[in-house]
Amino acid sequence: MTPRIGCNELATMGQMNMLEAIRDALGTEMAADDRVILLGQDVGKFGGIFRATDGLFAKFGDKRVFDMPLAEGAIVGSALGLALSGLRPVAEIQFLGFAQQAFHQIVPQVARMRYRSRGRFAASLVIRAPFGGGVKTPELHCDAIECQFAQAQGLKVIAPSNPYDAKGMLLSAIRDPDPVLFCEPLHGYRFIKGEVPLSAYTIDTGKANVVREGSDVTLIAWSAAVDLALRAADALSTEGIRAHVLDIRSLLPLDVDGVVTATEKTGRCVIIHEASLTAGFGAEVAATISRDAFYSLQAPIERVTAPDAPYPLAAAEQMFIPGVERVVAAARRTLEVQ
Amino acid sequence: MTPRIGCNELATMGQMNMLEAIRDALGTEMAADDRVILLGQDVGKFGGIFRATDGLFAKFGDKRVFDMPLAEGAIVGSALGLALSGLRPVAEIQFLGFAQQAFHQIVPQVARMRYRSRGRFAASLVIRAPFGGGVKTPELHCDAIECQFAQAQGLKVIAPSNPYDAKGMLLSAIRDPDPVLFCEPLHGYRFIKGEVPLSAYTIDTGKANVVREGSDVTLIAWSAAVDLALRAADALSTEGIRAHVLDIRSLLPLDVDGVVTATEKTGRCVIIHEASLTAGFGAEVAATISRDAFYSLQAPIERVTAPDAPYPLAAAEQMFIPGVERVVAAARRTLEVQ
Amino acid sequence: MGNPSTPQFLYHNDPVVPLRLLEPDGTLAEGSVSPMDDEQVLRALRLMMLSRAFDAKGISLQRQGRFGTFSPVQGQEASVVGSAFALDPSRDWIVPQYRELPALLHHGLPLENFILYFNGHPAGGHIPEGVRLLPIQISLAAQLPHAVGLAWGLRLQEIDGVVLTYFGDGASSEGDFHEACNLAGVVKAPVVFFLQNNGWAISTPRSRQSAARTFAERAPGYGFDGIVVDGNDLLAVYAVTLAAVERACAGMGPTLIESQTYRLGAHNTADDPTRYVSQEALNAWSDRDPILRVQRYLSAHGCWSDRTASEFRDDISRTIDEALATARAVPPPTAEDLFEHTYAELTQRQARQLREHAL
Amino acid sequence: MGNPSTPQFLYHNDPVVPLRLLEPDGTLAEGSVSPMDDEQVLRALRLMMLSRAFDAKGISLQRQGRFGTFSPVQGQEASVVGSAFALDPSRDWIVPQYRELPALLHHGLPLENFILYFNGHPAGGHIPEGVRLLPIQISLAAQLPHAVGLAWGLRLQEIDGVVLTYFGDGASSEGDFHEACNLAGVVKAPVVFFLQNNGWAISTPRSRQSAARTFAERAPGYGFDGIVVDGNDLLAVYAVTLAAVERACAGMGPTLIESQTYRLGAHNTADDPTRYVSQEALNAWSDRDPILRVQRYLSAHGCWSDRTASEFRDDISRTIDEALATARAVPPPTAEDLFEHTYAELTQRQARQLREHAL
Ligand SMILES: Cc1ncc(C[n+]2csc(CCOP(=O)(O)OP(=O)(O)O)c2C)c(N)n1
Ligand SMILES: Cc1ncc(C[n+]2csc(CCOP(=O)(O)OP(=O)(O)O)c2C)c(N)n1
Ligand SMILES: [Mg+2]
Ligand SMILES: [Mg+2]
Repeated sequence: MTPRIGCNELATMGQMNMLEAIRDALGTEMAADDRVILLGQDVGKFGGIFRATDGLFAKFGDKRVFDMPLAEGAIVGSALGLALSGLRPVAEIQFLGFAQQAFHQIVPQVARMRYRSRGRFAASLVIRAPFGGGVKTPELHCDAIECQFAQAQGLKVIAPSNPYDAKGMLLSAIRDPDPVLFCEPLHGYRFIKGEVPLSAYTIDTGKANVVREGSDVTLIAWSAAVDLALRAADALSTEGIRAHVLDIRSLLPLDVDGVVTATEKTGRCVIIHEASLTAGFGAEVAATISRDAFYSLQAPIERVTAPDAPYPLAAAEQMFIPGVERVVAAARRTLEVQ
Repeated sequence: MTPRIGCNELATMGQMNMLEAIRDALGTEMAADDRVILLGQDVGKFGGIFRATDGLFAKFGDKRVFDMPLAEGAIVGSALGLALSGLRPVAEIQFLGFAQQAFHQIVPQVARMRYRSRGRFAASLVIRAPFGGGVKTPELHCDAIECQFAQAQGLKVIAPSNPYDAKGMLLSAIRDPDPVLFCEPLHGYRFIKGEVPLSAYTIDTGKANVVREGSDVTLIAWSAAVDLALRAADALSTEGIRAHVLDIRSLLPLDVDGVVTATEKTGRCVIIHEASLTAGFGAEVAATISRDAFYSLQAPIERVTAPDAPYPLAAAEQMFIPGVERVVAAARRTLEVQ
Repeated sequence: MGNPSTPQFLYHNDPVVPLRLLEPDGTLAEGSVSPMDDEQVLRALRLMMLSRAFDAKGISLQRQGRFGTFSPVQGQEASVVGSAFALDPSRDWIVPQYRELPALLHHGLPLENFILYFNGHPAGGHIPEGVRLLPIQISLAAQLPHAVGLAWGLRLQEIDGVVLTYFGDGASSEGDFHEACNLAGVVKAPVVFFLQNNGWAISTPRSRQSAARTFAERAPGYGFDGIVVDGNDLLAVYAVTLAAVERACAGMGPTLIESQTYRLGAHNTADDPTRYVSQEALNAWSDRDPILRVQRYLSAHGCWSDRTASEFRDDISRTIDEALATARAVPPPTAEDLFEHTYAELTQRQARQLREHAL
Repeated sequence: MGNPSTPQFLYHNDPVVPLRLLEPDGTLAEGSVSPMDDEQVLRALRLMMLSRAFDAKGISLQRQGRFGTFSPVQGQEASVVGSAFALDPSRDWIVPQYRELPALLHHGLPLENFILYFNGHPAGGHIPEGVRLLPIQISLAAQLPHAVGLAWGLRLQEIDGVVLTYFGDGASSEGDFHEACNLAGVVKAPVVFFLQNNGWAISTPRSRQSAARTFAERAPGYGFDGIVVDGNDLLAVYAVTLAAVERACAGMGPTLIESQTYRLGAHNTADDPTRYVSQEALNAWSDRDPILRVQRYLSAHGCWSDRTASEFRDDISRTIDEALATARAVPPPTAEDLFEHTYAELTQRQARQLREHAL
């Protein structure tokens, strides 16, 4: 669970949204470790199209922050080379949908360098990319394709849900000897806010996090869907239903024990994600439960997801994105079973 | 179930391995429809590195069969353009692992053309690619990454397990108005043989196929893993265990009803695939069952897969690929539960 | 085209000096003859002005929350319109990026479709039957192999037609550019690669995009010709594109045209270019405004007056208002719209999800 | 290098005639001076012969099922060895494709590692600490952006060193080639793109790979120089590569070298080239055998005799046999090998799977 913060720590805390927490993490680690460099499209003077790197070019200069030619494959592929030279690159891909242009560099190259070289070379780098809908972006800017990378053994795929986690997980990711795909919730960039320590801290990115305790039904999510789960938990509580909410934080590797424990708590499970149903990462979570927590299950495992279709243009997106009512309805269904 | 073949049909049948069945389908459809063209690396005079297109260049000439420059993105992307011009391209990618080079063309482009244009344009094309291990190929030639494409709504992802299906499903795929990723089992190219009608026939690619009837435990697989499931079923039968074997044939779209019916038959399920466990397509199958066939389940859903690691170099592959013993052990585990 | 302004292709020409027929002051360059007659130029000008007016309208509607994010053409009107005019909409195809509104209109796309698209209405993706246009491409450079395949397919089937594809200086850095050009050279596809070098990819300047002196110099590496043209010169763009189209029709294969122009406005309506574009650069390029240049040219011919200008303006604003009204009348998207056209038919799961959605 | 054979880079040179210093008959081209002394040439020759001998041994072992599929170097020895000799293994890096065995050996890879790799033993992937070499790359052209990043990273950290990356005519068609070259030009990375144009990509001939007259002509499109060299000429390859390395060291950025050579054998031991390579082509290129050429050159200097030849042969076969024996002595892979080095530490799932495997 996100640590409670004592009174004496408050002076060292700031109210931040996700973007600010990410920027704070980048600035903190760049100041602490001069091997850390940033590269991506428009990350320099412009500060990134979402301003995630705002001010860092001014502060750290053109030997630490690099605007790149428009080629995602080269951003990721050169980041791998930069890592091998001894630097700690943090690459930004403007939208996760465009990481597909670098798929052949991420999955069979970055993820495998350690394995291929039997440990001689580590691809210690971070690829940051926002994903998810709800902010009326153009086509392909919103696709929740995080699961397409979840078969890439050797890569870590993590997705923070709140500013506290965003900063801590990003610091952990930059220090991680293994490559990390750091998926940021586009929707939460400005909307999700919270208290964040101003100093450096890390979070064990591989551990799922109980963000709300409950005993009736377990809601499992990551990234922006955690916020949805929490809102659904609020709604359920007005009906006297206490939802247990688990933020898995990491898709790859998956904290199997964390998922099993959270499921066993209630025996009823709703998994929530922004991607379409078929072959979304909810499938892996459900499959894991259906074996490793089978005997605790009291009801079918529900998945509340986008429908099986491409992400639509903006005027239709509110129909597409899973909402509180659907989560609540699914939770109720699991409870109808005796 | 694969149709039984009557005596009077035998004259029109041939014994073929997977490769021969595929080649036969290509030749059959090229003769029947002059819009059908082939493109890929070394598919011309050379007949493809596995000889899948052997003789077709000689027969149909250099206006129907094209050796392409070494660029998977351009093979797939130009196939889309060729389809829009009115042709029916069948593109070969030498190994599914290299389809990752074309990921950005397959997933956000080919799969979406119909949707993006609101039905004005159809990407009626087939991408053929072998995958899977067991034949001591170099790195990246063996990776079972079929599930990485299974989120691409708009694309069909199908994977035949035997020569009869290979021919019929490939003919269906070429005639399909929607784009099809046709995944061929490398291991089965020469080893898996069967009777194949010499005439043209199609198979409803979206329907799962019961390849063996049984009542004790359901084995679910696709592609080369079906052969493994059948061998495991043989082994189980010596212990008096009757396995029901389902070949899902199609990952996207998934025949949910077929999976549910097959599960309900026995209430015990083992899913088998060549990919690693985490986020393999077995997860989707298990998740589907854990909701839609939940009440019939008598035991945890087992997945028998490769371990969570990259595909190893050839000398270690036999330890990596799931074998009969592991399937049998998993089936037994499901039966230990009362 | 047998006139003194026949474009010279790269092998024979200094690759760095862009071809120009019309000087910024509206006079013809020395020794040049216009490749368009005045009536054509007037029609082109109307389209350029329509584009400029639509940019202004769209930006103002967007500020009021009544229109989505879109990328204005401002500054690039000669580049887009000159190239589109060299095509025959009943024979040739356009494969666009996203910043080419007037070309799409000229080729047959109803303005209301464009409005619907940037308003995020699914119906906006539709391209009417018979209009030889692929959908707007958001994934940069991904359209280039499609253009090559389409052109090659036409050639294989002996269908007349050339494919012109638009893309930016930024998009030219993607691997798809290379793979598409190389394939086009090998199969001699009748395709025109029309690279709009507008100086920027969002905030990334041309100088950071490539160390090449010109993008056109890449063409020999694919076995065909490249040429640099003044992209703010309607006549030069038209002439160069027409020559490339004729070469393609004659079986001479692809051409890479680098149209050197300048994005006078923001990258899109979400962008704030004052963060990275200097006022000097803007001023320098504003002096080379492509619309003014054409108006000066026509004035000198006696074909442009305050009266024509105000007639044009009225006509254009009527056109835009009508399209906006038509778009506004389209009913909002439904749950069916979410699923339809994913496949030719709904899948089992989609049918079920649609039923659940309807509940 | 201030001698008359200093390579001329493309901007100043006919891009189509490859640079040659040593004629096929072993005499120096008119006006040329050798950039290597005889002792260097002898060492290079030994490596070329070792490579040729290893090809033969590997093919024969493979036929007996005692060795995996691999890609022989036969015909390309001058290209591979000449370029590798221009590097300083204690300073420079090699980023290979898969057909460069003698370069890897020269750079410090033990032959037994190479044998283990193509025998499919996981341990074969290991590169000893201190050897400046990335793993063999199976995914064509994917190594090129790595090479650029590595070179750029050295420069950023002011570490001396140049990165030379090998790739084929086939690989040059991949988007990664373009993206890597373009980035290298922008950041002026100290990298040498060494393109081995051996006429084939499996069965696909050079003519079908690109319509470009030469691949070297692509360099200006990235803002740097390209040059074509006779890839069967050890001295020319060495001279050109050394010049490129020196330019990179001097901060002048990347160079694209097209080494025109020929694959005399099969693509790999699973391939049957008689299906697509004509006997005439083979004969023509056999006359230009790179090893014979060097032997003729050394003979004329009195540095090569039947005795040296037989000493070399004995020494080489001893080297190969020892490496084979060392490789054979490595214990077979274990279940641990399946999981180890996926991540720095085993994941929960991996630990569980390993336990189950051990049962
Ligand atoms: C593959 C891909 N990467 C990144 C983006 C995000 N993006 C949208 S427009 C743009 C700049 C495009 O520059 P250019 O190609 O020069 O076209 P222009 O906007 O100048 O017309 C970027 C990086 C994208 N749409 N697609
Ligand atoms: C991305 C990718 N696509 C396809 C292949 C299959 N393949 C292996 S070698 C080869 C030909 C390579 O030709 P070239 O780059 O000229 O190198 P050469 O073998 O001639 O040394 C192909 C197509 C591959 N290894 N990687
Ligand atoms: Mg631009
Ligand atoms: Mg080659």
